[in-house]
Amino acid sequence: MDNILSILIFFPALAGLLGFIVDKDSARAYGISVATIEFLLALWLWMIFDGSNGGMQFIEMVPLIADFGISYYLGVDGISLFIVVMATLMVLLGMIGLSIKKDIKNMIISLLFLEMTMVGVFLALDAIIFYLFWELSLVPMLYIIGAWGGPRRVYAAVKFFLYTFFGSLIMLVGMLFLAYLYHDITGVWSFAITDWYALVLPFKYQMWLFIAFFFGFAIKVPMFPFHTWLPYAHGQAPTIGSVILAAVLLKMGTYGFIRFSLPILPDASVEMITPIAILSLIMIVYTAMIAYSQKDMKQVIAYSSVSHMGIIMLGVFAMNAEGISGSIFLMLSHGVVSGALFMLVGVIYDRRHTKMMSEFGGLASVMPKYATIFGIMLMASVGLPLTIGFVGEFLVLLGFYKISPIMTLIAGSTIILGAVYMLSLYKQTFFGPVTNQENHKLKDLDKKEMMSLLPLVAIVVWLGVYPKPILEPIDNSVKHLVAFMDKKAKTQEAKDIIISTTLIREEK
Amino acid sequence: MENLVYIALFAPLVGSLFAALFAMTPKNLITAFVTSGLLFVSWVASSSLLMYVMDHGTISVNMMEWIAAGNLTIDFGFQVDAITAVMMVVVTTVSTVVHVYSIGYMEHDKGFNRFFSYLSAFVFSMMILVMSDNFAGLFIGWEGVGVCSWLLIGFWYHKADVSTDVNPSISPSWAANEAFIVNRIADLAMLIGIFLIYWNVGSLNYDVFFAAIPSLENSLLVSIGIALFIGAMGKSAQFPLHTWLADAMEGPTPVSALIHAATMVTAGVYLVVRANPLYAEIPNVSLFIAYLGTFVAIFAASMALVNRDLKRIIAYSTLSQLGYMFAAAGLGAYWVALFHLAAHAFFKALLFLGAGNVMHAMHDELDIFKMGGLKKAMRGTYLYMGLASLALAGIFPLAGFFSKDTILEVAFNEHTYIIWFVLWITAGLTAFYSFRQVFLTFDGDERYKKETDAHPHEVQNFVLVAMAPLAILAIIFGFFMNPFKEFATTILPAYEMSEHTHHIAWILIIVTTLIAVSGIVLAYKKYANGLVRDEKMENSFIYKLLQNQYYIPKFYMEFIAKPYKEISDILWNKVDMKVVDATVDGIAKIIYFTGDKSRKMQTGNLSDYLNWMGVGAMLLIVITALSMSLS
Amino acid sequence: MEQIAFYLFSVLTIGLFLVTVLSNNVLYAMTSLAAGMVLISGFFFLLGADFLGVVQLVVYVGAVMALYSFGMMFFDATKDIKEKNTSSYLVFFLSGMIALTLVIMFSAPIMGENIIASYPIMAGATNPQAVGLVLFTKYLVPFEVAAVMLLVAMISGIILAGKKMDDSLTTKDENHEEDDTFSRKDIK
Amino acid sequence: MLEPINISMAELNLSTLTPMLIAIGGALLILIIDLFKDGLHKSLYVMLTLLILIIDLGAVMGLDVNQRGFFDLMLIDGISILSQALILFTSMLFIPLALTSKRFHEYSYPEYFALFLFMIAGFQFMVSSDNLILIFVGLETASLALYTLIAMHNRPSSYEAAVKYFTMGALAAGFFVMGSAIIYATTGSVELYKIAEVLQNRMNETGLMITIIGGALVLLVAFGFKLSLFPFHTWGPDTYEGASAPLAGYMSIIPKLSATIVAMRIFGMYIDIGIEEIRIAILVLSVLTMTLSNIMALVQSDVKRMLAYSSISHAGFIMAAIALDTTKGNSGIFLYYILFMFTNLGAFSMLWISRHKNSIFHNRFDHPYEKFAGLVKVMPMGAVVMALFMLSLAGVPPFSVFWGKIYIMSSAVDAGYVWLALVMGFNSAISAYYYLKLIVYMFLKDPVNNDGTIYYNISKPLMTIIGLAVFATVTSVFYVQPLLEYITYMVGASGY
Amino acid sequence: MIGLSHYMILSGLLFSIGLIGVLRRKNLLMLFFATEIMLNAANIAFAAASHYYGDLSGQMFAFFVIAVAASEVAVGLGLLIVLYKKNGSLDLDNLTVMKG
Repeated sequence: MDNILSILIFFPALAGLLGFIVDKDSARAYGISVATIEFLLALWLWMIFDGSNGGMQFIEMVPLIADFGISYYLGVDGISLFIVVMATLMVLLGMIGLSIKKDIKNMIISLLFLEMTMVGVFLALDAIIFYLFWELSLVPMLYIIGAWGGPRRVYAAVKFFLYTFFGSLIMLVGMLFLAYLYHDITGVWSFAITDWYALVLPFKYQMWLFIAFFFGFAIKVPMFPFHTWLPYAHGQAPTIGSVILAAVLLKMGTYGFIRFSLPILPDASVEMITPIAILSLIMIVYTAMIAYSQKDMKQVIAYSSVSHMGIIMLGVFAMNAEGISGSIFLMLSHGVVSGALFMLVGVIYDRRHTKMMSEFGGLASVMPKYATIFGIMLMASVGLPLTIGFVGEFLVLLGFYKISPIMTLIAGSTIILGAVYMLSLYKQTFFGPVTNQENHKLKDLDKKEMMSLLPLVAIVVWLGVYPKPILEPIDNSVKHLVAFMDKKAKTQEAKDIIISTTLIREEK
Repeated sequence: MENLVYIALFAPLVGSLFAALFAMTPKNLITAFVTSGLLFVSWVASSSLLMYVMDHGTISVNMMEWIAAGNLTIDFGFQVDAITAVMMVVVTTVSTVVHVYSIGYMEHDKGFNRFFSYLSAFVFSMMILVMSDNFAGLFIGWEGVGVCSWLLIGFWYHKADVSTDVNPSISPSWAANEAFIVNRIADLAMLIGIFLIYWNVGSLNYDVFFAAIPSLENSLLVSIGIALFIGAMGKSAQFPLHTWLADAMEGPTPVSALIHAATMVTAGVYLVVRANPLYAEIPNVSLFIAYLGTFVAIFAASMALVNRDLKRIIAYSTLSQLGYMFAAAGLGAYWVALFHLAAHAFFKALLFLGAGNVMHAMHDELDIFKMGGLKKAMRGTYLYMGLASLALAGIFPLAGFFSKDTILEVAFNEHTYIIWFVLWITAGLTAFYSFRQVFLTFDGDERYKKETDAHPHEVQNFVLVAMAPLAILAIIFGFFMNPFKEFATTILPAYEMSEHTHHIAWILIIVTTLIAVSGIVLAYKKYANGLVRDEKMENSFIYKLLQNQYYIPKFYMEFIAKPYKEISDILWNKVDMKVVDATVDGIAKIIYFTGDKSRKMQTGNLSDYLNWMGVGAMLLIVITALSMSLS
Repeated sequence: MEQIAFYLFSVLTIGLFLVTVLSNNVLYAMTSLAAGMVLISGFFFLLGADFLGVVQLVVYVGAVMALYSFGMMFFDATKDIKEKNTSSYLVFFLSGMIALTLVIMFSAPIMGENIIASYPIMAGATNPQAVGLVLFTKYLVPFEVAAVMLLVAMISGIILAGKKMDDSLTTKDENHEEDDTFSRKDIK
Repeated sequence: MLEPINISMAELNLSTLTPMLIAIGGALLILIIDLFKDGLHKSLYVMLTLLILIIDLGAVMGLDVNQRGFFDLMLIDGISILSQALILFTSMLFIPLALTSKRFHEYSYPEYFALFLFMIAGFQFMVSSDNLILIFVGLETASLALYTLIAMHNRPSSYEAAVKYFTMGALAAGFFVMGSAIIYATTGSVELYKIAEVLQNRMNETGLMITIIGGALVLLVAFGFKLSLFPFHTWGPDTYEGASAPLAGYMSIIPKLSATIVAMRIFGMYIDIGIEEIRIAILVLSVLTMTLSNIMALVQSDVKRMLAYSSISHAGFIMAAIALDTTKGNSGIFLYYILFMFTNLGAFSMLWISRHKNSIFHNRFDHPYEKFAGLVKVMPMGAVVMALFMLSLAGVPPFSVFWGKIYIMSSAVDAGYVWLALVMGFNSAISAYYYLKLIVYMFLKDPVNNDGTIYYNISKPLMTIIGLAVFATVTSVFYVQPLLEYITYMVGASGY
Repeated sequence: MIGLSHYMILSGLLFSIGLIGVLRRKNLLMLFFATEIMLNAANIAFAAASHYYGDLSGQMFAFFVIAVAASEVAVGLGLLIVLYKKNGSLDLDNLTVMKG
């Protein structure tokens, strides 16, 4: 099955189309079935994926607009593989835990389309196809936030859409410019990322292109000061929306940096380490502090997402395999953990229709299972060793230490500040006596919720203890990438900073 | 032997997971039996390992690869050498006792099963901490014990927050969070140390790192040493990261005994001892450690002098004793530090467990001013606590005498007379406050009858029996000093006293014993016949200062916690909402507003439209004129 | 002679047209417009474009003015029309500036020396002949298109001025009188 | 005396004229049929028009590239064929929109269809000549017909629309004529290729530059009006609002396309001979146009009016491509128009089928946003389709307009105008807001009026057209390549 | 000697006068007068250039301009009639329903 990637992308979309026919009451079951099949397909892809090969696999290429160099070009490597698996998993679990009653069919169909776009973004190797899925992913998300969200949902949804749209248009100009440069040098039009890798560009162009791409990716990540759409989006989105948004959509930005900025513009990337790192540090510290002052549980997690994305950004710009692998792993772990946390907040929201921490207190006494799972996720979120959260965070900080010890120290404050806001959240909601009478009646997790949360708990522990099955393919691809960047970098500064693992091994 | 390693390590984990299965069900004794049993198994395994290591030297096992990225490879690797073996035995011994003790202590608690699960999980983490053969593994255990400590301090999470006047620790959950967060501050430094090691050595394994030390620059070693020590400071509650330890007394008393006296808090000492090749290379840092330890010793002792809270007094004494250990380690007498660590573990755990008995009897009343005369009701406990206090005070022939005296000798030997003097004073203070506590609790008039409605009674017999091993060890452990030294120095540098010190050793012993005894005597005089409150003294500045822990918690609250909260609020309300977000919205609003303004040009009046065309023509003329003149 | 005629005509035309655009009386405006048109045909004659001059007279003075007169009668516009000419400063400023630009432009040496006429005025032929020749060869297509245009104009005029426009089907509610067979059959 | 002139038919190359003749003949046929029999149903005329357009299209497709006819008056080059084909194809898609279920005034006239065909013929003449006279006459023919078509909708706003359009058109015609006169005065010619030659020679004459540029500017005013560039666009929104939706949709494409072709010919020539000022003027106008009309579209409360502003903004986009004056840019214009046409066809058809006779949602507007509130609940399919068109207009891939957009942006980048591409990007982002607004109304709000009569005017032919538009909008990625190949060939062949 | 520029300047002036009218008039009928002036101004330029170059194209253009002017009058008047029937006035200020 050579075209497994296409199947992965279009199966949910097709299923979504057919979903219009499915009866309303069976829609959820339909969605879960489709998502399960999709997840199994993704798993199968993982199985047949050659983890020791750092390059692209399962490449598919069909020229679409040959005169303009646009082709339907897909491929997967260790960097994208697991994000895809995680995306399919999160959709599946999100659907299982879905508690929405209103217009559920529309929700299922939107989710399936969203799944297509998410998988598409990570598998695309053609910039335009990438851009296509990238933009398209906004649409179902807009609908999900806007139709099922909280009181200010329309504002949040529109803000989310426009902000991202704005950034990505600048990125599009960058892509067009890159394609132009490619055409200028080779005489052929191409939007294939792999073709672009071969370009060795003058430093000045690299900088401009970097900035153009930066806008697209940074808004998605979202980096400070472009992050303000996120709290609204999360705050207003329904549970499933937040889960997908945090778990997958944000990763598109960081993935973009790895896929585009680093290998295509290595010199500029190195040059921009400091500004990016400063922004990331602001993200890490500043949003962690803001998270601490939130009153809404979901907002805490939303801001914590920003904070964690800051770490991921640092890892991406660590310019060594440790940092980049770590940041990819952290993308996965943050996906799982923040997804789970949003689901958990959703659980309580379904019961009480409020997310304000002041409404709760002492939940641990009333809902012990819930408190336990929340606690596990909390610990994963603050990066406790032997949970999934530690591996990535550790590697990122370790990797970035090579760039700047001081910055790493500041970034490392995340383990303190993260603990501060998460523990404060946990204390306010779960500890203490049950003050609010309504909370006495709360039911603990039901079967449906357990079904969606337990796999995540299992993953959190499994990958925390034994990350190798995932880390190794990632690492192979990242080593590949770093070695490539090292070879391609032109400025001495860049060569000094990019640490190619293989080269070091040779020296030894 | 490998299997023994795994058994020792994983038995507690199995127990913990087993107990976790019952975590949400009502009390089930089986969890207690299984966990205790498995811990006993672990103890047996640890002891056999100790024997084995004595004969055959270090055992190393590599379980599997954990993290591998770039050049970094971290394995789940374990090694059992002399230090580890000692730590393992100490840990398993104390924890087995505490487990059994807890069966009685937690008898009526709703979270009985959960408690055993946590407790075993803690032991598992502690075992990882001491057994790992690399810094990453150490860090796993390091954080693991942190979490378990968090869970156990906050075990009675349902208690509400109260103001610091009523309870300086506010609430168990508050104390738990404080402990976790303060520890995390230190962990960050430790992480930095780990990064430094990795990027300069390329591996996190102890052996590789220690082997590379000679080739590393001194400044780098200093940085690593400082970073790791800051980590140790957090876990071992050294000044200024000490506040959490006293608050940690909010946890159930067995927890205090196990975690906050015997095992976890000594992890910092363990780290310094473990990293002895490093600290041996950086004498300045070591000396600083010694001074800091000394300072903490007297600092904590001073706070213990006036405290009225039974457990807090013991907590401060723990802090003080940790100071002793650091002083020893800092002075290069690693095996002495380790020896004091072990001895302290036994008698301090005993002391805590005794305190737990008292608490039980007093219905969780902790104010020693409200007790008195309990010895009638609780003879066994009185015996145990007296014994432990004697050990703590360093009275011959109890364990504390040997270990503490050796530390003082070391201080003297190193010509760091200040350290010696301060530690010597502290020894006196220690004796005083320990016995102040013992006398106020057990002797004198039965104040509790007036102040509380408790009916004290002795604990179950099996609990007392369970405590016996600790009591025995507290008595006899000192006599094992020489074999211990022999064993430990197989991998630790053998610290030898100079001739001179050797000669005056007996003088030192006498001097030390004198001050300890006088401390006890003073305490007896003052408190054995009942409590006479000295209002004047209690209102004096120093008394208040000590009682309020030098106002350090208050300082942290006022100058760190509150400002942090306030800054956070400002950042959110003012910066994020009013500046960052408002800028974005502002841009959108400006665009919208411009649109609203410019739609005014569309007046609907044709005449205006035609004029606009004229304006347009004019505009074109101007544009071109400009571009012509510019080019 | 030519100069006198040019300046005289120029001054007169400008004057008349100024009256046209500035007078508030529609009758004056129209009359002066007609007179101006006549004078413009004078320019044409002056420039040797006899045919054009005649067409100008016929079309403008004959047809267009007649149409306008009819229109004026229809609209009953002989009565004074009150115009609120606001923002006249802007108008004069704009027009003045544009006029100035045009004058500056035209003061340039526009006349090209080496321009070869594509359709030279034939020596032997009168102007109408020459015009006819070009019009019916080279410009036959535009001529025909102009015919179509006039047809369009005629149709438009008829439709717009026709009675059928008085009653609008667009706004008429047809709830009870549905459209014919087609829509009834095909409505969803 | 004059010599008789001998002209051979072959030399005339009459085939270049056939397409227009077919349209004119068809129009006459319709008029004649009407003479013979009164009261024939509009469907007859629609189909007749369609057939005539098909024949016309066939004739256009049969033309060879780069031939001249009729004393070199007709110029059938690649862009002429291309634009004629596009005009005819678009007309074929728009004319069936007359087949509504409700009656509208203009369709009760057979003359409507005749005028429509005359108008098409006018546009065809306009794009297939480089003689300013024929361009002018063609333009006026088409415009006069168009004014009438607008007014024939027969309600107060449509007269107002027609009068506004007409009056401004008359002024623009004045500018056009004046511009031509200036050019003629400087070059002695009204044919573009000759003008280009003469101008090239006269470029160096001192003091003349100002006149050369001046002439172009005056023409630019006229084209600014036709292409609705700021600040000559003011007729646009009002006319779109007053006209019927199909006509408004049509106006957003075909008259502008024709004017674009002519502008391409004229201003392309100026830029070619190196008059940068014209390029700058066009760029300034187009940037102003896309930005200002975009932000004005933001504040609209009527969908049709919003679409009017959006069309203006798109025109600004296209005009910018003219300023680039590269083959890629010019090809991009065609690609853009074709892709834009499908989407706009769909969007305006959707408005058309939701048209009520009386404004029941708003006392002035036919299509206020509120009308579409909660549409997804009432008519999910309709809402989805409309949303597709809106997304396409906003430039969300893979819908049609996106490909046009990136092609034009790419040509801007290629020509070294990265800033222009960025401005286009910013504007797309701004424009997304108002397209999104409709989606928000349709999907995220609750219905105001839930009696299900929003698609009041629906009929099978209209649905077919919308279906076509949806299909073309969604599957655009598959036909862009052949289209682009063809366009690039045609444009390249005609030397633009 | 009268040169082309003289005629062109005259044409320019007349054009501007027409423009004044177009921009200033509120009565549609009188506005149309002004557009006629503009067209005629251009015609003078055409005729003059035609004369000085000895080329007939200008006269052709002028001829077609006259034709167009006539057509425009027809359509324009048609529109005015419709408008007048409905509105009873030709004042532009009454024609401002659509705006914004």
